[in-house]
Amino acid sequence: MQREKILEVKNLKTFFNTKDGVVKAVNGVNFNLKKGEILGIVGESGAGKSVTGFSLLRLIDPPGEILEGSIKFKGQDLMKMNERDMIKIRGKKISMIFQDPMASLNPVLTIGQQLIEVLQFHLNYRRKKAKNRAVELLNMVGISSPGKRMKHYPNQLSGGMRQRVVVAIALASDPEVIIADEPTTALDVTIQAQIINLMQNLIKDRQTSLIFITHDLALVSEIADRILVMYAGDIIEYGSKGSIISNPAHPYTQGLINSIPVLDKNQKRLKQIKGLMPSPLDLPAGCKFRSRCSKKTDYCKNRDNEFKKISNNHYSTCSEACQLKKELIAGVG
Amino acid sequence: MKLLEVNNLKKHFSVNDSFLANLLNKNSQVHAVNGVSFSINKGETLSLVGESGCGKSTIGRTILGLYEPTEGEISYCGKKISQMSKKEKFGLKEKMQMIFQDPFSSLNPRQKVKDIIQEPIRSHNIVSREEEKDYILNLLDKVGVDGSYLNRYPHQFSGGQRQRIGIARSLSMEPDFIVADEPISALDVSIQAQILNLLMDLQDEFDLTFLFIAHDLSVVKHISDRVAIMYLGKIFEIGDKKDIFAEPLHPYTKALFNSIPELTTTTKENFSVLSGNVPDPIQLPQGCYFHSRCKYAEKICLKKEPELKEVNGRKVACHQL
Amino acid sequence: AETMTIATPSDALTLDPIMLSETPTISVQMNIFEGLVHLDENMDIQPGLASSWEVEDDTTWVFHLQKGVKFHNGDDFDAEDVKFSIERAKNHPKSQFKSPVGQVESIEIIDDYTIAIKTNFPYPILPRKIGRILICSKDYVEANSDQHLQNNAVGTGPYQVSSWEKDEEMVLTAYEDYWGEKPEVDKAILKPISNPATRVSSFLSGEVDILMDLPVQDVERVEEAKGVKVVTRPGLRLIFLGVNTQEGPFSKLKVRQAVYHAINEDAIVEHVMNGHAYKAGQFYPDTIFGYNPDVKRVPYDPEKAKQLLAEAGYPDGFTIQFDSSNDRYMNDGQIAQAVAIQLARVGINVELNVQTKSAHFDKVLSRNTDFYLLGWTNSLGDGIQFLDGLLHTPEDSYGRFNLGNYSNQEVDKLIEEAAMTLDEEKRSKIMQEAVRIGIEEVAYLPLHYQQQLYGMKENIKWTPRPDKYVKISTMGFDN
Amino acid sequence: MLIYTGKRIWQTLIVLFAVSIIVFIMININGDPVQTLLPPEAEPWAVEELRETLGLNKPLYIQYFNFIKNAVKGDMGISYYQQVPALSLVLERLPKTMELAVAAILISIVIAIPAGMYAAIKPESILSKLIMFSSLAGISLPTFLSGILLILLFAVNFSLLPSSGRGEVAQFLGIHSSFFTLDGLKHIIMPAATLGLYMVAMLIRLVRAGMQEVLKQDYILFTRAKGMPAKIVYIRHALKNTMIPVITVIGLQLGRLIAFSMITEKIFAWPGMGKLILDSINRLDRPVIMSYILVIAALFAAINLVVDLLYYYFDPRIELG
Amino acid sequence: MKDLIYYFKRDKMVIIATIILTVIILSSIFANFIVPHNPYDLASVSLMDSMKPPIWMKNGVDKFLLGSDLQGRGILSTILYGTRISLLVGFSAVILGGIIGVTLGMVAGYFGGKIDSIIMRMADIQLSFPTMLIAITVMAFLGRGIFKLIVVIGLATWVTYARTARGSTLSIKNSEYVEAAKLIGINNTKILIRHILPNILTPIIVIATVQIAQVIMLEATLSFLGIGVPLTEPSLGLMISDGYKRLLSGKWWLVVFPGGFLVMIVLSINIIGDWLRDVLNPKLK
Ligand SMILES: Nc1ncnc2c1ncn2[C@@H]1O[C@H](COP(=O)(O)OP(=O)(O)OP(=O)(O)O)[C@@H](O)[C@H]1O
Ligand SMILES: Nc1ncnc2c1ncn2[C@@H]1O[C@H](COP(=O)(O)OP(=O)(O)OP(=O)(O)O)[C@@H](O)[C@H]1O
Ligand SMILES: [Mg+2]
Ligand SMILES: [Mg+2]
Repeated sequence: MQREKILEVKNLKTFFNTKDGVVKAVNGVNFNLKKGEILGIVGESGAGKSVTGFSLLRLIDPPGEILEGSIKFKGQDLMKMNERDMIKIRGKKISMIFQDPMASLNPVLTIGQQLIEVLQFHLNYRRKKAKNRAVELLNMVGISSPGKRMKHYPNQLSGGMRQRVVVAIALASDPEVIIADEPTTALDVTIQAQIINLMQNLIKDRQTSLIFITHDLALVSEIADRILVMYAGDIIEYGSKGSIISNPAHPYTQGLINSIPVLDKNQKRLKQIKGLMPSPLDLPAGCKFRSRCSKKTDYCKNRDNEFKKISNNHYSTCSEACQLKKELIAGVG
Repeated sequence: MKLLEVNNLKKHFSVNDSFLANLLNKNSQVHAVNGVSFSINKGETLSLVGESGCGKSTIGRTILGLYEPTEGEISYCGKKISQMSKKEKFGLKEKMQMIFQDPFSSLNPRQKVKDIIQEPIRSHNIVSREEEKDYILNLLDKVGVDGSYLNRYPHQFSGGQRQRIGIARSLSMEPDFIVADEPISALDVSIQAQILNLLMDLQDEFDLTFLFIAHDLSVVKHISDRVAIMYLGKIFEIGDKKDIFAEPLHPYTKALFNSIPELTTTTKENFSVLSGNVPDPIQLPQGCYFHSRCKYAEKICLKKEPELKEVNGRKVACHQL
Repeated sequence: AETMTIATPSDALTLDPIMLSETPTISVQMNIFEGLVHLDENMDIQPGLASSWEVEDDTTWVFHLQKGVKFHNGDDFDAEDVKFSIERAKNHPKSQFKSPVGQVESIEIIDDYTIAIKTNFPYPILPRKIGRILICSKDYVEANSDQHLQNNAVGTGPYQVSSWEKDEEMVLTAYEDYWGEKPEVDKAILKPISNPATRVSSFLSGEVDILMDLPVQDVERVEEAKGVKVVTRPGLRLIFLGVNTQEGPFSKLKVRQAVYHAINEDAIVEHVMNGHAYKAGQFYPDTIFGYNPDVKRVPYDPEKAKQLLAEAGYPDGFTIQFDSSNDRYMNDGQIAQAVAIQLARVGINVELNVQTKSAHFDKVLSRNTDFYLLGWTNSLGDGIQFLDGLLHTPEDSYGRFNLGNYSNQEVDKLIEEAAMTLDEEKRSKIMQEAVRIGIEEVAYLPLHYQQQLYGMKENIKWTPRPDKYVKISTMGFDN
Repeated sequence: MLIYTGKRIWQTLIVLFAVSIIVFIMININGDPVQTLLPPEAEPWAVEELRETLGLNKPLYIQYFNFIKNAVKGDMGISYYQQVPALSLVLERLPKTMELAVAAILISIVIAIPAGMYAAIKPESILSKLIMFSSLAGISLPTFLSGILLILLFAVNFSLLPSSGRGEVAQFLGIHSSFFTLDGLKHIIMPAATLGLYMVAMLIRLVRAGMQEVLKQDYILFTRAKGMPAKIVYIRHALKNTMIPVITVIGLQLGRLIAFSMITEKIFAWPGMGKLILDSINRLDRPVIMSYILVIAALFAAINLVVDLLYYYFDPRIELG
Repeated sequence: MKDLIYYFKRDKMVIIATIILTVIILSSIFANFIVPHNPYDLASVSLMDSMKPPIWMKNGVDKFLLGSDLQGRGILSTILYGTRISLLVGFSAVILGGIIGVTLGMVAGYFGGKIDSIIMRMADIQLSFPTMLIAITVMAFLGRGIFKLIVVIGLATWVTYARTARGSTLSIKNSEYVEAAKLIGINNTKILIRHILPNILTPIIVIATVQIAQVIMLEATLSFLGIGVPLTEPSLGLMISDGYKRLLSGKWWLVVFPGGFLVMIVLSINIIGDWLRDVLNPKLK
């Protein structure tokens, strides 16, 4: 079934001008998101996942700058929109769940105030109605006695509770696209399950689209339709979930999957990818994973970032990958 | 040898309901921790697992003295912390460290990475000034932060990078005991693996002791020796990792294990979700705290709080066993 | 109904006429109350509530009172009120007018409109002094608390207080049943504006009709303005330098003379006072009783000064501390500076110690000074005040402001004689002699008399008084 | 909070006591009031009599004891000059000064907070630079100069506003104030603006500095991500976080303006407390000085208490007590 | 330091302000060598030179580039000499008041409880006294002098810093990074200096830079009252407060030049202060 594209991102570049030089946090990213789709984004910490998320909402402040690229939301280019119209998109049409729940809640306002204002502004709810709805939302994300908790300040909640509040805020206005930046990291698995369930229902009911940024490959494998893998500001591999999990083409993706501790297996040491991601201050030419790659060839040095088709719905920038037949990853059922 | 012993620890917070209520001194209590006892042996890792908001961080912070316990005692090396002298307490700081759950707010926004890590080293004279730089670089390398970032400020990092800086700071003092409050939740799996490996290496090398707070059960299983399952400020089940992972006994533990995501290629449509009302730490329920969500709850569970009792080589608090 | 708005430098503090002897306060009271006599624009004595008086014997004065006078509250005025008012001034514990009536031994009511006042000894200035006691209604004062009287005045004067917001404005309205001539101005609004620049501004902007105490530096600006005029009057206040005549360099007459020669008063008048002061050659101006027309000011002569200094044994000068206030008199701080600069030119190194007035007075009144600047006002119109207080050797009630301890037996005798002499001519001669000696010996170094400066709308007809009392009844308009 | 307030009131009493002792000592150092009070020609016996009437001939500690004895009954003595109770003299003027101070604060808040916010939000714009620059004019000119310049401009040159005084007052809700008449407003605008100039500069700077810092916080970003309009982002979220230093300064300044607006009151012939204390210090009118300073001390204590309570309102992380 | 230079070079306004301030400071320090006559030497002053307008105006004389004051002192030379005093008093008093205030404020906020109460009630006491009364009393006790003046002003201004520092300290003392520092075992002094101080510096710098102008004027007021500098050695503030009285009479140069000088000083200090504040705040880079 060919679903309508709700978000089309082309050649997005977001740089930070620091006194040490230019940090190329997002360096020419292309992808699109379909209606009702869950798109997982995984990748090394510092790869530019969050910055990509911010860029979609045009929330990059100086010294950062979205250098070029277009972000089409239902055919409308967000990059060309003025600030006033952007406000109507943000939170209302596209909402984002921030990674750091403590920092994203205002310490001097109660969580109730921060939740209710969204309902009042975007849905034009009356105070009373907004309040009731807020209680409902908090309840939905599993916060006990929400009526009382509404009056609490962020520092009086546990880490996980704050995260759930942030989730509740993002869901409050029934957005069409949700960018969830590690929305469940601080949650225990039962609550995590509850939240994921909530989102899935939303998607089913309203054809909401979800960009799910996470480190938890297992979780993403359970819910995503497609997966994007980012590394050093670039997308290095993308494709349908099944294909990526069972047949990762890029050595980095393979490394990621190998690093997961597996519940049923007894490992003494976890596998890790050796080395560090190159500093985004001076990215090397060619394949940026080269320095850490065990399969590198001379060709990788000045190879461009073109995607090679691995299979239907699966593309990777690593050409080596095409030739190498991958053994099945342990633990994948 | 018991390094740390926690005895019937309780911690309640007083919270105001509104400016007006506060004006009249009418505050309510959040019962964050409601009588928790456990001990950790030297060189051991005890993991605290449990529902979000059940008081794990509070326990960690109370152990480290950031909160005054409402009730109960904490002893380190057999000595009650509350009875220690100022000097002894200062000595403890070098031995006990914490990795904060929230990486960003635990870093001073006006300090550079270099200063953040340098500070504990200097105040405890860990290494000489000449060796300092190498020591720091080495440390950053171990946690996977590029040495060229030394002069950056916390806000210039991604979430995971901040977390690693926090970890480096805690490790810099070569402590004996670390409370790690979700140290890896913000890290990608590869770095996560790297950090876990590091922690375990350090543990082997220096006989480190961990109180490890985490949600990711596969990680918990990987790193810990013993596991405690918490719910609403109480321990429901505590015992050897092997036992618990082999056969979870408490209904809540079982629920937890059922919710673990697994690497798969098929989309999971229905997550098993605990039904029933989530109990409220402001108004503690009667009987077993879990009864409102428990499939097996019976009359007694509504009335009487279950004690922690020995079952199959571990302790469980459930009337049904 | 003609209204006059007057900007004054400060408000009255009380309306009870015995409580405070302070110009701005009395100035206001003078419109509401009257004394037995009053001084006219030339400081000459004129009848007030007493239509006439005579000296019965050396120590008894008989005053004949006006008939048909009514207080503002309707009470009739008679001898009882006079006796009561004088005795109240004499006996009330907080009275500040004990001195004017200090020599009054007894008051006798001869009939409703005649009283006799007995003094301790022959006391020529009794009428001037008694004129300072303003007469209140006995019944009214007795019926009300002291506190009430502070804000509520009942007098016989041409004006009544119709409203008073302290430090803001006081409205005076003409008293319908005033016994004397009906004043031209029906209503006067007194606005205390203490900051000179603001006072001038409010005048320039037309908010007020009469501006009191125009600062000398702003005279040209006001003169340039349209529809207004500047009126000047010689003031009674002398600005002078005092020196310690007993100790230190100033104990030598030559040094005092040298200093006097070294001061270029013309320059001070011209530059510091902007031309609005009169060079002083003696202790009080010619409007005051006891002025000596033969005494002339020594000329400015720095060379002579240096020579005198050398003769006195100070060829290289000396260092001296000089005390002055800087918020009491017109440009006092600047005058002190100018003096210091001029003395520096003849080699006297002056350490200027300029302080706020309370600190300054505290210092000099405790005689903790060798060289100081002070002002003196002759409010009685009689020079004996100065001679008593400043020229006589300090003893008993004499010489209390003789802070440099000037002492000359001959002068003392003259002063004591003058105090008892009733014959005006004789008395005048004695006082002139005392002045001559005082100036010759440079007991003080008179600098200048201040000039009083007023701004008025052009159509106003008013001759201000030397004592600065604002008598609204003397104001009028050109038509 | 009630307890806290009670504690503060108790502390205030101690403060008042301490203040009274200090003032007492101070005024006894500074000159002899009897000398200043009486006319120069007053005879020595008259001086001594008055000294006795005023009770100034007694030893200092007895004078103080008498003062305290009367003060607890609310009697602070009689003004030497005006012969009315000193306290009532002070209290009579308090509202007039208060009116001026409040007007000044209001003007400066109304101008400074939006201007400061704008300068923080658009730091690079010409208008912001203009705001920052011109606000400095207010602080680099002394009050007496800016006051007189205003008078010259608006009263003398343009004849738009009256130069001095308080103007017509009217009563509203039992309060007499020049706020309620046009004439009164005309009178108050220049002195209030003069008083407020310094405040404006200070507040603009504080608001801008604080805002710039807050605007970089993640929660502002998150609020923007929520799609909140500028009004909510800047006023509700950002401003509230910058208010701590701002209200500190507003509180201090309000107190200062009430207590020490002497120069402005003098320049504009405003019949307030500033002029009273200035004159009283000059005249050494001790009872007035004493009452004045005690009233001011109580006022500051009250303002600072309110500020401390407001701290809590603006930043609930702050603990009272 | 390298950072400072880097940011310094990027901001033209700061460069200009720094140059102006440096020139002003240097020329006032070396005034003796710059101006032809010493206005503080009474013997060199004459009333005959009183109130000369600036050189380019009618009646202007060569000797006085910017005119002369009432006593015949050259305005320009008096400005340079006077600036020396004003800057000395301004900076020293602000630094003194700032150090006392910030220290006490941080201590009060950080430790809370009794210490807080005592310090803040001390502040309440201090606030109740008019500076003028303190000044007069101190003068009565100790006599006058520039050093005493600085102390008086410092004492009169510490509360602003203290209350501000306390307020900001209160709101960050419970933050996690302070907790982290406590866990590390950093002693309280170091926590105050390294963790609290840098994070409350923003309002403090604002207040300090704004206060410099105020302090200079306060010095003038006090000098005028007789405490502080002698009238024969006018400071910048004293020149202004003297000159403003002659504003109406058209002797504008008496107040415009020293006033302009003060404005320039205040502007430069504030521009530098603003910049310093920005640079010290890592987030604004
Ligand atoms: N304000 C900034 N100034 C300079 N560099 C920045 C800034 N914000 C982010 N970066 C850099 O941009 C890069 C991408 O950061 P981003 O937050 O997108 O990473 P991420 O993929 O979300 O990582 P994580 O999983 O750890 O959250 C990082 O190298 C980071 O250091
Ligand atoms: N400072 C505080 N003031 C008031 N209540 C608090 C405070 N800190 C924690 N709490 C409350 O204590 C309870 C336990 O919080 P805690 O942070 O220990 O949970 P947690 O187990 O760490 O949860 P999470 O996994 O979500 O971090 C929560 O209900 C929380 O609201
Ligand atoms: Mg991120
Ligand atoms: Mg936690």
